[in-house]
Amino acid sequence: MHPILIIVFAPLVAALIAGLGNRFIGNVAAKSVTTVGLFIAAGLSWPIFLGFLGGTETAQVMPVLKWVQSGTLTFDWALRVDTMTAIMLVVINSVSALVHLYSWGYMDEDPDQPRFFAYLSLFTFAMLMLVTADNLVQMFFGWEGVGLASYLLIGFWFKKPSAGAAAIKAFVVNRVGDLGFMLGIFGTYLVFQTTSIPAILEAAPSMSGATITFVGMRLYTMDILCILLFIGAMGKSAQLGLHTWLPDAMEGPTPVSALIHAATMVTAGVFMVCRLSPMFETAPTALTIVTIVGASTCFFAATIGTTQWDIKRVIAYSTCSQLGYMFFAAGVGAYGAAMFHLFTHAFFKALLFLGAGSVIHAMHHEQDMRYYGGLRKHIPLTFWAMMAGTLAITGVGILGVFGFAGFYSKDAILEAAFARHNGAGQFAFWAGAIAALLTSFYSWRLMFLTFWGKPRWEQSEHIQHAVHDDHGHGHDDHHHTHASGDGTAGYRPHESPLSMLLPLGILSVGAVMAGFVFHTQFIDGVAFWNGSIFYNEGLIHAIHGVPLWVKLTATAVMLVGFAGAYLAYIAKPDIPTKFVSTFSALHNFVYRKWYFDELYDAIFVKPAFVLGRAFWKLGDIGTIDRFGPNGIAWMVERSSVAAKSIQSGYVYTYALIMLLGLVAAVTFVLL
Amino acid sequence: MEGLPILSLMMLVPLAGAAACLFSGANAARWIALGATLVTFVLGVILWSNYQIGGPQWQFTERAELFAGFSYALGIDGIALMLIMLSVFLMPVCILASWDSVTKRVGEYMAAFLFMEVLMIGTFAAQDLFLFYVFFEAGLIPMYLIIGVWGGDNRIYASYKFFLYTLFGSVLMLIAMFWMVAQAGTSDIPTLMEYGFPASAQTWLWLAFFASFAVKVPMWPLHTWLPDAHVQAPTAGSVILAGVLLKLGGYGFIRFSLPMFPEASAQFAWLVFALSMIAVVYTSLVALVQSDMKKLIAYSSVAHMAIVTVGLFAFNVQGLEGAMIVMLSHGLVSGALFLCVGVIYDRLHTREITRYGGLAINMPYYALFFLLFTMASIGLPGTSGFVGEFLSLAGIYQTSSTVALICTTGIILGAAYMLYLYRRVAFGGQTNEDAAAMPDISAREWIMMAPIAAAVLWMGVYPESFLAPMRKDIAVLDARLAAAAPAGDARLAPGTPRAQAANALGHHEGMEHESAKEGAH
Amino acid sequence: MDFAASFALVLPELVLTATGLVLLLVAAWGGDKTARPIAILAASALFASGLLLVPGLHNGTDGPATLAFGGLLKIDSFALFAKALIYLSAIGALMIAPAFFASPSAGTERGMRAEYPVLVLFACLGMSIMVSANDFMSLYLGLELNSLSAYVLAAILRRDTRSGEAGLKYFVLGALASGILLYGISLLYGFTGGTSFAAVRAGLTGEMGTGALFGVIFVLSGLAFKISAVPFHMWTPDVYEGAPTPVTAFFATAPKVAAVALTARVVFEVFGGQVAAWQQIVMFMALASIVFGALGAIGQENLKRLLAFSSINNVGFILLGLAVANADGASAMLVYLFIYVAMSLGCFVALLMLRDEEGALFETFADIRGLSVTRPAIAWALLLFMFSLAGIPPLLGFYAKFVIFQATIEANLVVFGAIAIAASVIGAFYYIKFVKVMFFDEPAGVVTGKSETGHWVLLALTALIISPLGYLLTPSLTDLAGKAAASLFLAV
Amino acid sequence: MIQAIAFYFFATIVVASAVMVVMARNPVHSVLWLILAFFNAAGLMVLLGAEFIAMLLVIVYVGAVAVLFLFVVMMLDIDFAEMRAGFSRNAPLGLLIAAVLLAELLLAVGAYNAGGLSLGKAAGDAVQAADTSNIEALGALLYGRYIVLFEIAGIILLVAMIGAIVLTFQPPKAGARARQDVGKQIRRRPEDATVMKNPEVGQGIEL
Amino acid sequence: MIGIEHYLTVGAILFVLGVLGIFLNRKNVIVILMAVELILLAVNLNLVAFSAFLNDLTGQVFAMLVLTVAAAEAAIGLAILVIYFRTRGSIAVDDINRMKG
Repeated sequence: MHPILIIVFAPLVAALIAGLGNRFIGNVAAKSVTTVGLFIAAGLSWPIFLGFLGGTETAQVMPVLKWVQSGTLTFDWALRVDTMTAIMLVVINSVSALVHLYSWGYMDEDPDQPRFFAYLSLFTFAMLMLVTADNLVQMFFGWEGVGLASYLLIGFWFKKPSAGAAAIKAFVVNRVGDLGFMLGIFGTYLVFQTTSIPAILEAAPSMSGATITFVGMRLYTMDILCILLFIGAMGKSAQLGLHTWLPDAMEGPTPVSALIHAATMVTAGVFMVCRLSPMFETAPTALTIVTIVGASTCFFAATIGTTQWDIKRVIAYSTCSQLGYMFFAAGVGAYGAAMFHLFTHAFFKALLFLGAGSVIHAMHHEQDMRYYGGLRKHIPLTFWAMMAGTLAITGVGILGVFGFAGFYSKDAILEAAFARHNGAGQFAFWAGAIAALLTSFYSWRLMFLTFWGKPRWEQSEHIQHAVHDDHGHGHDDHHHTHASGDGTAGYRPHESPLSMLLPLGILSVGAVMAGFVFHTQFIDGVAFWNGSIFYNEGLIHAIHGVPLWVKLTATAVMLVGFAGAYLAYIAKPDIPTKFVSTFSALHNFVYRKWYFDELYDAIFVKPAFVLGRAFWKLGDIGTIDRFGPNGIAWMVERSSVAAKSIQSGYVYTYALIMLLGLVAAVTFVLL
Repeated sequence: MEGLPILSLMMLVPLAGAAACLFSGANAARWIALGATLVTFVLGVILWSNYQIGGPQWQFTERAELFAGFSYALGIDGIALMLIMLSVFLMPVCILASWDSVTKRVGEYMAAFLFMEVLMIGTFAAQDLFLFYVFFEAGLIPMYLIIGVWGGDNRIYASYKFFLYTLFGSVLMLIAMFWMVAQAGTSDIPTLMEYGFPASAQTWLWLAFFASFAVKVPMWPLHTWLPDAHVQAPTAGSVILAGVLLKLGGYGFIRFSLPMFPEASAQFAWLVFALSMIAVVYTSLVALVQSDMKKLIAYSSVAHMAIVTVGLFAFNVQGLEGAMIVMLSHGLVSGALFLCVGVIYDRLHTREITRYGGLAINMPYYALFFLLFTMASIGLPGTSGFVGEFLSLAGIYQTSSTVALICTTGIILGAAYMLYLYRRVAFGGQTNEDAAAMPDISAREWIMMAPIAAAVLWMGVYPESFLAPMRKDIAVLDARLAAAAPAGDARLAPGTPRAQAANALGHHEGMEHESAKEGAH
Repeated sequence: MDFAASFALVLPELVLTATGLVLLLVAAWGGDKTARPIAILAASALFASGLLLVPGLHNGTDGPATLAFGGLLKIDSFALFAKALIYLSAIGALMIAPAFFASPSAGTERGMRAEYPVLVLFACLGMSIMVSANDFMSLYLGLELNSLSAYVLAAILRRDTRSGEAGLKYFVLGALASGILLYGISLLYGFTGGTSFAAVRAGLTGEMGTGALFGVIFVLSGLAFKISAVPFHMWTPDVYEGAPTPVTAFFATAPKVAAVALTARVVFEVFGGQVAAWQQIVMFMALASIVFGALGAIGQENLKRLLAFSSINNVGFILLGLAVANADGASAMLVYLFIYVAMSLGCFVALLMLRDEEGALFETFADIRGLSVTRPAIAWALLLFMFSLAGIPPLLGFYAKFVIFQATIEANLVVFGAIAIAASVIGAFYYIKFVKVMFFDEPAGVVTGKSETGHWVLLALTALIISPLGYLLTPSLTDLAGKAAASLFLAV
Repeated sequence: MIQAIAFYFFATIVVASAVMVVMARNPVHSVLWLILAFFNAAGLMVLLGAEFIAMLLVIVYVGAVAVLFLFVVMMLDIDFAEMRAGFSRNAPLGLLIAAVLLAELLLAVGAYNAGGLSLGKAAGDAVQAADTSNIEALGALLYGRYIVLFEIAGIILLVAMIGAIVLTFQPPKAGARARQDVGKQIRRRPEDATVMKNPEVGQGIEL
Repeated sequence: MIGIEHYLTVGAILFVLGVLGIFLNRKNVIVILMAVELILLAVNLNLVAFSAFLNDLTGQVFAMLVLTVAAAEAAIGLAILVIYFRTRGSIAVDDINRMKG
């Protein structure tokens, strides 16, 4: 039995045991079985990855079960293992296993833990199905499966109305993307008569000049197919336009954010584009769109990240922004770089989220950074983990010596964009560069607000609540006295338990080392990729040949960003306030997330309800029923009344009617 | 199996059960009904297991000439087999669903359901045009009674609307049937399926059949009876209505309209498409704003059945098979959703969504089942809903990408209204004390739900079990339609590979740089 | 003229006449207390006459051998079929009469008049003559014999204003109708030179003069009155409502059969060569009857009145078979008639079983509310009748409509068939109202009385006939109707 | 010529009296007009050579039917003064339709084209032989070929008789005339003897 | 010789008058009965006229039968009228509408 079977199905089995067993097996058993399952999966994943790294593993497909055969449209359950998959396996399983472990501590007080762990494992299973897919439909299965798990986990604390709303939003917005994905699959099947990914990729080049009609438009076949598929990717990877669900998804427990909304699920779109890279390579327009969307997202999300107060939201927008990087990397043809950034991002972003979770845990579920401050000394281990993550995401490193994870991947992406030497590439380069600046700014802003400065905890209701709960038994009237002047309100943050710190530590290692260790393989490893992505040697050469200033740009803007953050949040803390009051319109625009939610609410959500009500009240009841069945019934009843009024009861009327009939008949035959 | 008239037997058992129920006390009637439906189900399983996949097109045929114009001819192909299985599968569930909730006139109630089962099996198994009509139409009687006697407050209006609407639809079909029989000289359905009616006649024959099936399916704008009927019907009535009766329309299309009038079907495909597209968007939006759970699910049925109709008129294998799977899936899923509503209705006696909330807290297993069926309803891969929807839409995409685009929006809107429903019922805080005090599902309810859940997953993961029996029949139908099938709008035109394919640019640039770099060095 | 052969042919009529005369004497001497035995004897006589029809029915008879009294009467399969139906209906009407007249609903003079069965017998005699008429003179006399009996029967509750009004209206309009009919006959006589069907038919060949055409129309109109086809139906609701219920049951069945049969004979045998002249008119009457019958029935509270409109509606379908103008149509029409008789009789029997403790009868919707709870057997029987009348399969009423529409479509009258069948849905509206009232509404609980065994037997029998089991009858029914229709078209 | 004068004389009176039958306010007058109409119709029939029918008309109608009418009119004892001759609401429509019907009928019977009407051809087996009288020829037919019709007509008359008796004959109320109660007769006072009743139209009175 | 058209015309006029008598009258049922007699008279006139001009006695036989039936009808009609008057106290046509609709 190939280990891949265990890797994929262990989480499923664990999820089923924990989920269905729920009330019967108890918390510990449920948590254990899922965590053990995941660690087994992770343990089995690394050898495969290393095998590919060492060139000892070869790509293969494990058939599992027939799925659908309808005419020429067939697709089966099968597990594909190649370099791409192997990378994803380690990312998914490692992060997932660590998140499982982390959740022991983080979710310790939750009454509903088996459900949580079951969902986590279920998610992992779906994600694994996605990455091991040999055909587009199975990929779609995983795609939707992770969507379901995401929905469930975002809505895990379903008692909160906001959690329920966020869960629906995530699902529905993803479905918009799925619409594109599905149409893309349909189109692909129509064109290639198959959904098997290798077969499609093989046939794709021959179709690059073909045209097709789509919704009345005559388009290049490959362009439209890739665009449709990319719409799917946009939804899942929260790209500009379909990104609105991601920040709201922070309603879920923090480990979920780390696993799903940072490390794995949201990168599925990138994975898909890379997996289908030979196909995308035949579609220049589609690639241009990918580049522009990715670059725009990258910039856009970064701007928002600079203004948010919720620690998780900052990281969420950061994720969104980083995904933008990956997309425009793919868009310019640097799929290896995209995958590399995906890989490194998984570590440092998971780290950041888990770190943030640790902070939140310490701060009694307070998430607003305005009520943090000075935590460096209280939770030092968390601080250092967060620091590792921040260094990684901002791309700290010295060219040619050592860099944290983000340094290698982000640099490669920016260079690739520059090297592409076309309009979209240039746009992406500059957008990416500015985004890098902003990334540095908001990341350090987060760090400074959280760990430096003075505690500002006393305004926080959560803290008040915690303090009140701890000390306030019996003397309710005392809760104002906690304003002890030092801003702590008398609260003592405590470092997280070992189960949470251990994952932080491991991920820190990843955040620090992943770039350094793997960058040659990912960026330059033709043999490593072994045909699992489109490998553009020319572009790689071009990357290495970009001017030095390009190579230094990332580092430079990182420093500028850091300096800005330092200035605004350590040196002169009144700058932000001034800035906000001076440019209130701009700030509001950014702070309110470019008004996307309001816009969508106004053009989609509200009209949907208004239209629905209109269709129902005016359409169904007011028109169809009124003039249809009820109208006919009314007419029949009126006619019946009329018919009965003729039946007057008087003999002479009856005689007259008879005569009328007679005369009518006579006249009829005469004419 | 040779010689055993199993189809007749399957009809005889519930019929005998119905007669027995009429004259039994409440409790005895329940057990008799359960027994009869279970025996029928077992017979159904025997039927399925003895069905030769890839064997003769019509199997288990029985034939007895009755008299002029009528013959008692039964026989099934894979399509009918699947729908019969759906019927006999749902029936015991319906009986269980009514176990406690129906307390008045139990014997008559059970008899009505068993009679309904006879008619459903008969409809799907009939091989004679008029026999089909008899079974098809006779279903009105028990359903009218079920809605009217055991229904909700506004049951009179709903039952009238149901009865007259569907009756009006089907009488025109009868006229067309007469004409066909007069023309073809036989009322044998298999023969008629191969008979070539003149194209000019096909037009109005098709329209006459359409009048009947479009009401039954129901297609927009003939759908308004459905929400009323569903809301007023007792739980099991809704289950059977959504689960099987709506399928009669789809079955009608696939058994009559398409094979008998292929040219007219192609000619009117645009009509079906237009109505279906409207239905998908329109009824989904209407479902979104409902405050009555059953009404919401009823409207969702309209939207789902629109996927069936587009699939059927896609004129290709995927569309047809997809439509069939959607029908089977929708039969299970919407039935199960109505059961879900019934479960909490039995406890709180209201269908108002706002009276519930936070049920996931006190009824976790209920919430789990409800979630599963919700997800199946919105076509989550791995559940039955996906396979059918995917195939239908894949089929229609080959005919028209526009239609596919608009119908695929159904997956967004479907997710929106179903999850919105789920959120309001199962999520949120426990705002209503009485709702919060409801116990989780009982053993009886487990027995109702679990088999459906299993079937939903089975169909989602391994639909081959359901596709295989139909494959040959669909292929035959597809071959029959091939000549008439409208050309797809894709018009894929091969071309020479484009000069600047994306990577060529890269190469070009790369090479340039390469040389530049070398030069620079 | 071979009187022996002729008398042999009219033996059933002779039996009826003789019995009628004898029973009249019994009635005259015995008074009303002999009414019940007289009714039984009358029913037996009808039954015996019916038995006399069996050989002919079974073997089928047509051709010159069926002519009696020099061609004044024609006792062919068609006549036999109609007669059998008439006698059966009449037996039914006699069976349900005594209980009604004994009930408080019969008014101040309780008890059946001894002359009632005698009048029914003579009415049946008249109908026998009608259906076997082969000459306009015998037609007219048969019609009048039936009508005059019917007028008296309608008004027989002489202390009851509704009964009197029914009689009066029936009489006045009936007289007008027979005047129109006669006038038409006189024109036909003048313009064709004879009164026998054969002579008139011969005179109608070729281009028809205006006078003859008028004759055709007038005769048709006069006959349409008898079968209460729109627009000559106006009397029907009032008479059905006002007449005593057993009489209404009688009117709805036997005379309807006779009138339809007579009309069919005239239309096919006499006007058969001039189909174009009347087909459209008959078609119009058919459609109008279906529509107006249905419309009139909607909103009625009185069940008898509703059934009157229902009968108009049904006549429309029967006329549809007539308008098809071929043997298939005629056969379908006869099948419909048979089933219609069973349904009508069943309905009226059920109505007569709606009694309170004293035996007083109910006849409005308000009284049968929730009947399915209080009297489930009656309610279920009525349910069967109503769905059958609405033409819902698998009840036999569906088969009736089935054959009619089959004939219509096969004759390529698709549009008319479609209109008619669409209009039939309107009819379903009030039929299912019965079911709604009996099954869905809260019980009114007024129907508490017990019914006689005779009623139960009749109810069970008619219910059985129209139940799906009734389809077992259809082969022989189709066979008989086919033979009857064939004999009708033999003359062509 | 005389024939023509006679025809127009009879015809005019028939039509005129028929109009009066319908129009007369008093039903008694109507009956009398009807009698007149029948007499003149009989005259027309005589002109046509159907003496026996003419006789029957006078005897049966004038002698029996019309008298029956008169008898009933008198018996019902209605205050005809109260009964203004009124026409129904639909009179104009009715008149119009009647006019149309008349016009069409006249067209049918060829009134516009005297002499041009083509009648059917009789079979010639019921011809009044030259040497027989009308009554004799009719008798032969009636008691020969049409004997069965004659019998049926008899039954019709019987039914009419039964009907009339069944409907109108009121058997003596049991005990009403059983015995003369002299004492009761003597005790009777004038004020008990008569009861004043003033029935509303539309309301029956208990006699 | 007076042409048959003349007789037929008289018959037609009598027929129409009879019909008019039925539905113009709203006060008295007896007049309606008389109008019916007028119609039958018209028929008889037609029959006799045709009989004479066709030289066929069947018409006259028919006329006799019609006469017989007319007498019977009158008897029944008047009988019904009488019982109606007994219960209702009126024979005005306008009052005969207990049943309608």
